Amino acid sequence: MRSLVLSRLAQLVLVLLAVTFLAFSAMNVLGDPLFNIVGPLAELDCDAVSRGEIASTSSSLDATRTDCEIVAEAKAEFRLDEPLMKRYVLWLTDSARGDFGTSFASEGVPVSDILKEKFPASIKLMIYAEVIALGLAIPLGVYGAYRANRRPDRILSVVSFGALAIPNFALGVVLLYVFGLKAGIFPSSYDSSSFRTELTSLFLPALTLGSGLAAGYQRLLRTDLVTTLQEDFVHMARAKGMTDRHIMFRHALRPSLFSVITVFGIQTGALIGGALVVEQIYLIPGVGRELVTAVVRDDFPVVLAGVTIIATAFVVINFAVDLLYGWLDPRVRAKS
Amino acid sequence: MTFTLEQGEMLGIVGESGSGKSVTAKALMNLLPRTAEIDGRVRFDGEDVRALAAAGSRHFWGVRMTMVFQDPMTSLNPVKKCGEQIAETLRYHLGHGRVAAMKAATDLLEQVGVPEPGRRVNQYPHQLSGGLRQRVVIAMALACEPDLLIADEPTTAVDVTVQKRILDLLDSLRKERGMSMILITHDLGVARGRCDDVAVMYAGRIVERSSTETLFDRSRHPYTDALVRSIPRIEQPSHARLDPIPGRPPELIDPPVQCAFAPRCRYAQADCLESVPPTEGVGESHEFACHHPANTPRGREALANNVAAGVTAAGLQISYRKTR
Amino acid sequence: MRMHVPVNSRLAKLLGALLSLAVLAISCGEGDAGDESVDEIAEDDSDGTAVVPTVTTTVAPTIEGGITPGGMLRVGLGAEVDGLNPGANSMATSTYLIDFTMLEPLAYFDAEGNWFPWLAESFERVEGSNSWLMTLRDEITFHDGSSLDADDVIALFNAQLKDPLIGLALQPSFPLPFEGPAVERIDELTVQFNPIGPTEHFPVNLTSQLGMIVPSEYTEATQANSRKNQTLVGTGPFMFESRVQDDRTIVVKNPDWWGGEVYLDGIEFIIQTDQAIAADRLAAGDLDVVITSNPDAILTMRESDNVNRIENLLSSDNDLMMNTSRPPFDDLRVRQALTYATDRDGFSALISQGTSEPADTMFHPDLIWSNPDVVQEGNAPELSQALVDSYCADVPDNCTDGRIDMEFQHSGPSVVQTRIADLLTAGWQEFFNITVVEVLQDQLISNVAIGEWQVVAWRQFGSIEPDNEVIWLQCATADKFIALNWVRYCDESRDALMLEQRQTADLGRRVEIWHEIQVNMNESYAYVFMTHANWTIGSHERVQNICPQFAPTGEEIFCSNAGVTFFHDTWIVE
Amino acid sequence: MKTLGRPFWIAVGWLMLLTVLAVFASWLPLEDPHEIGAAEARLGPSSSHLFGTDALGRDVFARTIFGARISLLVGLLAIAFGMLVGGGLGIVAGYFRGVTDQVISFCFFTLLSFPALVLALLITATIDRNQWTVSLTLGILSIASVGRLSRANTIVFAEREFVQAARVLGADSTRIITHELLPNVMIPMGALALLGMGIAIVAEGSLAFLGLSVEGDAVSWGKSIVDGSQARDLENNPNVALFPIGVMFLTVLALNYAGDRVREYFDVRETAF
Repeated sequence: MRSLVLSRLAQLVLVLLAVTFLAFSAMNVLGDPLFNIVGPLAELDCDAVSRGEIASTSSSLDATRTDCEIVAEAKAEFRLDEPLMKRYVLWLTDSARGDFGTSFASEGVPVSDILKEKFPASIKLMIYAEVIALGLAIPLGVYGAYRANRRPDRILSVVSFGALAIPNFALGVVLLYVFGLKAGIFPSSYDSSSFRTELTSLFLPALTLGSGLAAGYQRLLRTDLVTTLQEDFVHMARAKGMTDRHIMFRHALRPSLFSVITVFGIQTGALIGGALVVEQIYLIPGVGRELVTAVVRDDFPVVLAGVTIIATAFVVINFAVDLLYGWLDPRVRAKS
Repeated sequence: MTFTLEQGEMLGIVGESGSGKSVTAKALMNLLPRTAEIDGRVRFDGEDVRALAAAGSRHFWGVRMTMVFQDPMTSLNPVKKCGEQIAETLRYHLGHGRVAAMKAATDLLEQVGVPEPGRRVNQYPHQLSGGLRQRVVIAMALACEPDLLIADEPTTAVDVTVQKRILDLLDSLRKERGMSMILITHDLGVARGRCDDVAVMYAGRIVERSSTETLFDRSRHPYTDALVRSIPRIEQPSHARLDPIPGRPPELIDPPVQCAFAPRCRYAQADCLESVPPTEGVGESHEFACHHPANTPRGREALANNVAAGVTAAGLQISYRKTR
Repeated sequence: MRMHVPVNSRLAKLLGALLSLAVLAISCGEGDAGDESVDEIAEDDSDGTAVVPTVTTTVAPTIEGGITPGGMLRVGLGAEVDGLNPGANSMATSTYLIDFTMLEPLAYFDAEGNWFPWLAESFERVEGSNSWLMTLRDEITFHDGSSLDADDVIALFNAQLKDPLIGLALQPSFPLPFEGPAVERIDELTVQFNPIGPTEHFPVNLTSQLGMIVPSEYTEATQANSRKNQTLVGTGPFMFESRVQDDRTIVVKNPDWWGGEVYLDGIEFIIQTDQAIAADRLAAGDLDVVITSNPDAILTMRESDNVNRIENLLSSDNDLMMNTSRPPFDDLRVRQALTYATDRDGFSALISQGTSEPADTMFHPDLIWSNPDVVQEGNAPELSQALVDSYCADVPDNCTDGRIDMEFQHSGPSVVQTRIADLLTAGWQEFFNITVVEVLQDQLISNVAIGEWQVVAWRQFGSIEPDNEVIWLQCATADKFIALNWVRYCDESRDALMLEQRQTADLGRRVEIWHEIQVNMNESYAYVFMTHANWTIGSHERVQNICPQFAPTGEEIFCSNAGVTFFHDTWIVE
Repeated sequence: MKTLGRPFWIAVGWLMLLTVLAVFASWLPLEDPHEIGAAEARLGPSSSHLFGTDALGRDVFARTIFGARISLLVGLLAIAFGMLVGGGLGIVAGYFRGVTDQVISFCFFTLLSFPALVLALLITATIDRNQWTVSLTLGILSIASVGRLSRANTIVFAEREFVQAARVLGADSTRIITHELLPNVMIPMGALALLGMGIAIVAEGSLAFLGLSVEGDAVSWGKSIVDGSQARDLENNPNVALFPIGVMFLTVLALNYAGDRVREYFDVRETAF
């Protein structure tokens, strides 16, 4: 157990290093950080100015400095002239201390403040979606397996197949329109003023995300349960006179949860910051939307911090899933 | 084919794998899939078992009638502690509280000869040896003191050295509690000496049923006969060849209208291929289904004819064997 | 990792935020890109003549009965704002709407379009100079308890002057480096402004961002910590309560407002970038007020029985701009060819969907400034071919397969902008090889400001006072690295005309001059005027009295100035 | 005897039909998908405009068929790329094990940990977005999951007798991989490819919702759906959004179903990852 934890921790650190380096270099290669700092001045050919080929300009109203001086200062301040690797290491040491720097786009605002503001909504949405997904998938998966290959199971199978094929954005748009705007049953935008309003206003987005997940979980659970139900210990439980409900939920369910849990881990990790389309449709001030904006604006510090935190969450959740295996099946515990 | 079992008696059901022993047991336990078609009736203490099932009788299986499966590893839920698995039966059927049920589970483990029962209740099945696991299964089955215990090949999956001890345990518990028991086995030798009655199954039918003594001394059905001959004997020289039954059991799907054993039977005559032999009785206690029963004049004649021809009516090549 | 030098960080956004200089929501795109119209802060020499653009209002009869105080008003805004600080942030329609609930201007326009002093008690020309003396009202207190005095005005004005962005718009009157103080304290309640050059009607400047007064403590605090830009302290009818960026801003009633009783308990500004959805929410009663120029939203509101509207068709206009400083649009023939090939009718029918009127010039035909003889050309592709052939014969490098190579930039992602691009390019592609480039809105503004563009769809002009438009048309700003004259078209004679109208008080002469300027603009083919924007304030029927609103001193406030309005005289009936 | 069953062939038929329509769209008697004002804007479905017209008066049916070109192509190319790179790496990792496996598996996990849409955004926001680059982007996203599955399957098959036998007989690694492993790993991979294509088609739609699908006047399902999803269009002309949504739904359904059947047919056990 302890070695598992240690090796997973080592993996976590390595993955984070890789992910952040990937993001860091991608943003530097694909984007233009200088433009974010000095705007169009980045386009100035300051080498030509220094050679005297182009006249020096001063458009900043700050008479003490020429445009090229401003560019040079910015480069120095943000270490843009340093090699990529060095900048990465510097960034890494800063962020390891929890200092993600300040945003390019919202001047002077610490990135950690921005993310602190945006993460809660995303995490609430993720939890809500998973609660809906599991809340639907577990009973329906159990029911499907209980009635395997009979009419209710077939109907469920068709429904879950259909639910899997509906794109999130289509469902989101339609649910918003029908239940949010026309029927007015649910609020059409996020309202965090109280727990109740949050519960109602996040319902449609959570359902949008949750229905597809539920369908996936239901299918996995049903398949695994059908296999489990052929096991002797299930017969044994029936021979002991246990009720069907008891057998399904107390005996068969737990050993059938492996696939669901695995996918659950991956999906949950992906949902943090991955719900950006739904956040966009329902105007939820979450980290997904923040990241979209940050990426298109080349707001490096925000993107990097977001990616780091999301990747951390992903790795940690999957680590937790590995631990869950142990809870699900004591044999796994014994092995590790 | 019907059979009855009196209180405190032990019935052996013997047959090769695929002969329908386990299906019979599952039918008795109402464990067959819902899609299975079941003809016939099972009466327990005068009550129709399937009617009980349909009525959703809550405390019948597990309380009055229960079963032990062959593989203790798979018949124990790997993710629940042994004690819990025993206790849940007590809690459900007898309404024990959590603590009382655990106490009772520990006692049960002790009764079935599990050492250190207090520690074992908190262990998972994979932490126990095969023999111990089967004892746990037995304890689980006996928890509510059933009237009838069906043991489906309870020893096949455990170590040879443990087999006898498990069987002895079951036997002694049965006697102690005055419980009826059905022992399902492919090994006629296991049934001998323990069962009061034995039923031999072939291709889903009981082909012969009688008291154990009668069966061993005067087996009528050629299959039973062959089985009896195939039991190794202590007095036999160890190098002696066992008497195998040629061929394989038939497919049970869409069988032809004939004696199912005919293709493998050294006694097979033309009539065996034309009709399914009816059940005949030598008195109440001995029944069999064969046109040319072994150890009877009819049978001897048939065998002689076949030996002479070198081939049975079903096309089985035979020769007279010197062994025995 | 990020900057600590304030000037540097301002510069970072300088051009991106140039949007605050123009009424340029870049065409009716506020649908989903968060485009946003912005009110002008440009310097202004209006003569006080009443040249009132009539606001077309369509108001359902209000329910008779007494005023019922209480309730929160939920206002849907099409775009979020960077911050609330008039000394540092770009002021868009959303910002004005939010800020005017909490703070008050030194002066504002009355219902006739004339300025009147609001927080100021009086304005007075200083004889023999260009300076103006302003006396503040006594005993006005801010929400933080401090009293309004000259220092507050000076702190803010200096902050604005130093701001590279706001200062840029002030350059014509207050160029840097400034000799002597731009603004001086005379006594506790008196301030002297010292603009360069004659400014007949300086107070008009103070009707906008420049005159939105905050306490000097606030100005200092925001300079020390830009996070504070997300809060606001003023003297107004409502007080800052809370704000979550991209979500909502809440203000609550100021019980001690010097202007008397405020009916609402508070106002909740909610961001709803899709304005059509905002209109649906308004009809569903989920919002109380929606302010928009989005055609879909306006149509939805028109169809809703329970929504009252104030539609103002006179404000800004949607147009195309061509960059006359770069090939190929430095050539008149190319500009003409594009103009002829432009599907103005299609734009009007399919994009505006009849919510706004076709535009021939920068002025709505109902305004006296408008020259009825000027006609905007378009929908005549048959005229384009000869021009294209002629150009391509002269400059074959800029042509491929007999068509002129060009680039069209639009902001996005935005469904409406994409539609506009599809519509326009469909008309042009017979004569032009078009590369369509979609960029973020601030990127687009920045590109336009530094001349890195060829053709864009834009929103421009439409001020209450035409003198405000001079800054966008002058040669003086045409050839700079950053040009406020976006199209970079320079005509000395036009400059002379604009200077002349600035110096005369004769309304008739001014109208004549503006008529001439419109002819000049029409012949320059740098703009293709498409439609006049329709700014609509929609309100749920339970909302009473969006207009008229009255200033504390009794003047009726100009209603719906390009969507900007006040709420202190508004109430809700249940 | 297992059969693929009639619904499977219906699904395949639908996919074939769409493919044929998309490939031959230019030669079919369709309206010009770009022509503005050819008909009145925002018409409902009728015999002359099967799916009605959109806000600019363009024929929605023609746009859906032409949109299939980009959407199907993007789906196909994306998963093909994922298969080529991810599948290849997975087989190499599963066959050689050891350090190679550790390095490749680590890369997969890293890719998987990287927020997918952010990665897509990073790429699409900075490059010219045409069908090739969008496909490439989505292909990169699929590498990790495809690779992990191919690795897992390779490991299973590498233990089998026929591979062991080939090894004993002295076949070199390249031969074993291409002749023994590839054909066997192809089957579960083929099933996954069908599912993956559906995911890629939906992902194109998601990118369109963020304004990051193919640029310019190229038509895709995602772009059509976004265009029709404005609140007012949903109310008055739901056909503009719902028809492309329906076609996309049926296509993804067909792909999912076909993939599922193929997997069941070849008795590939459902693996989580």
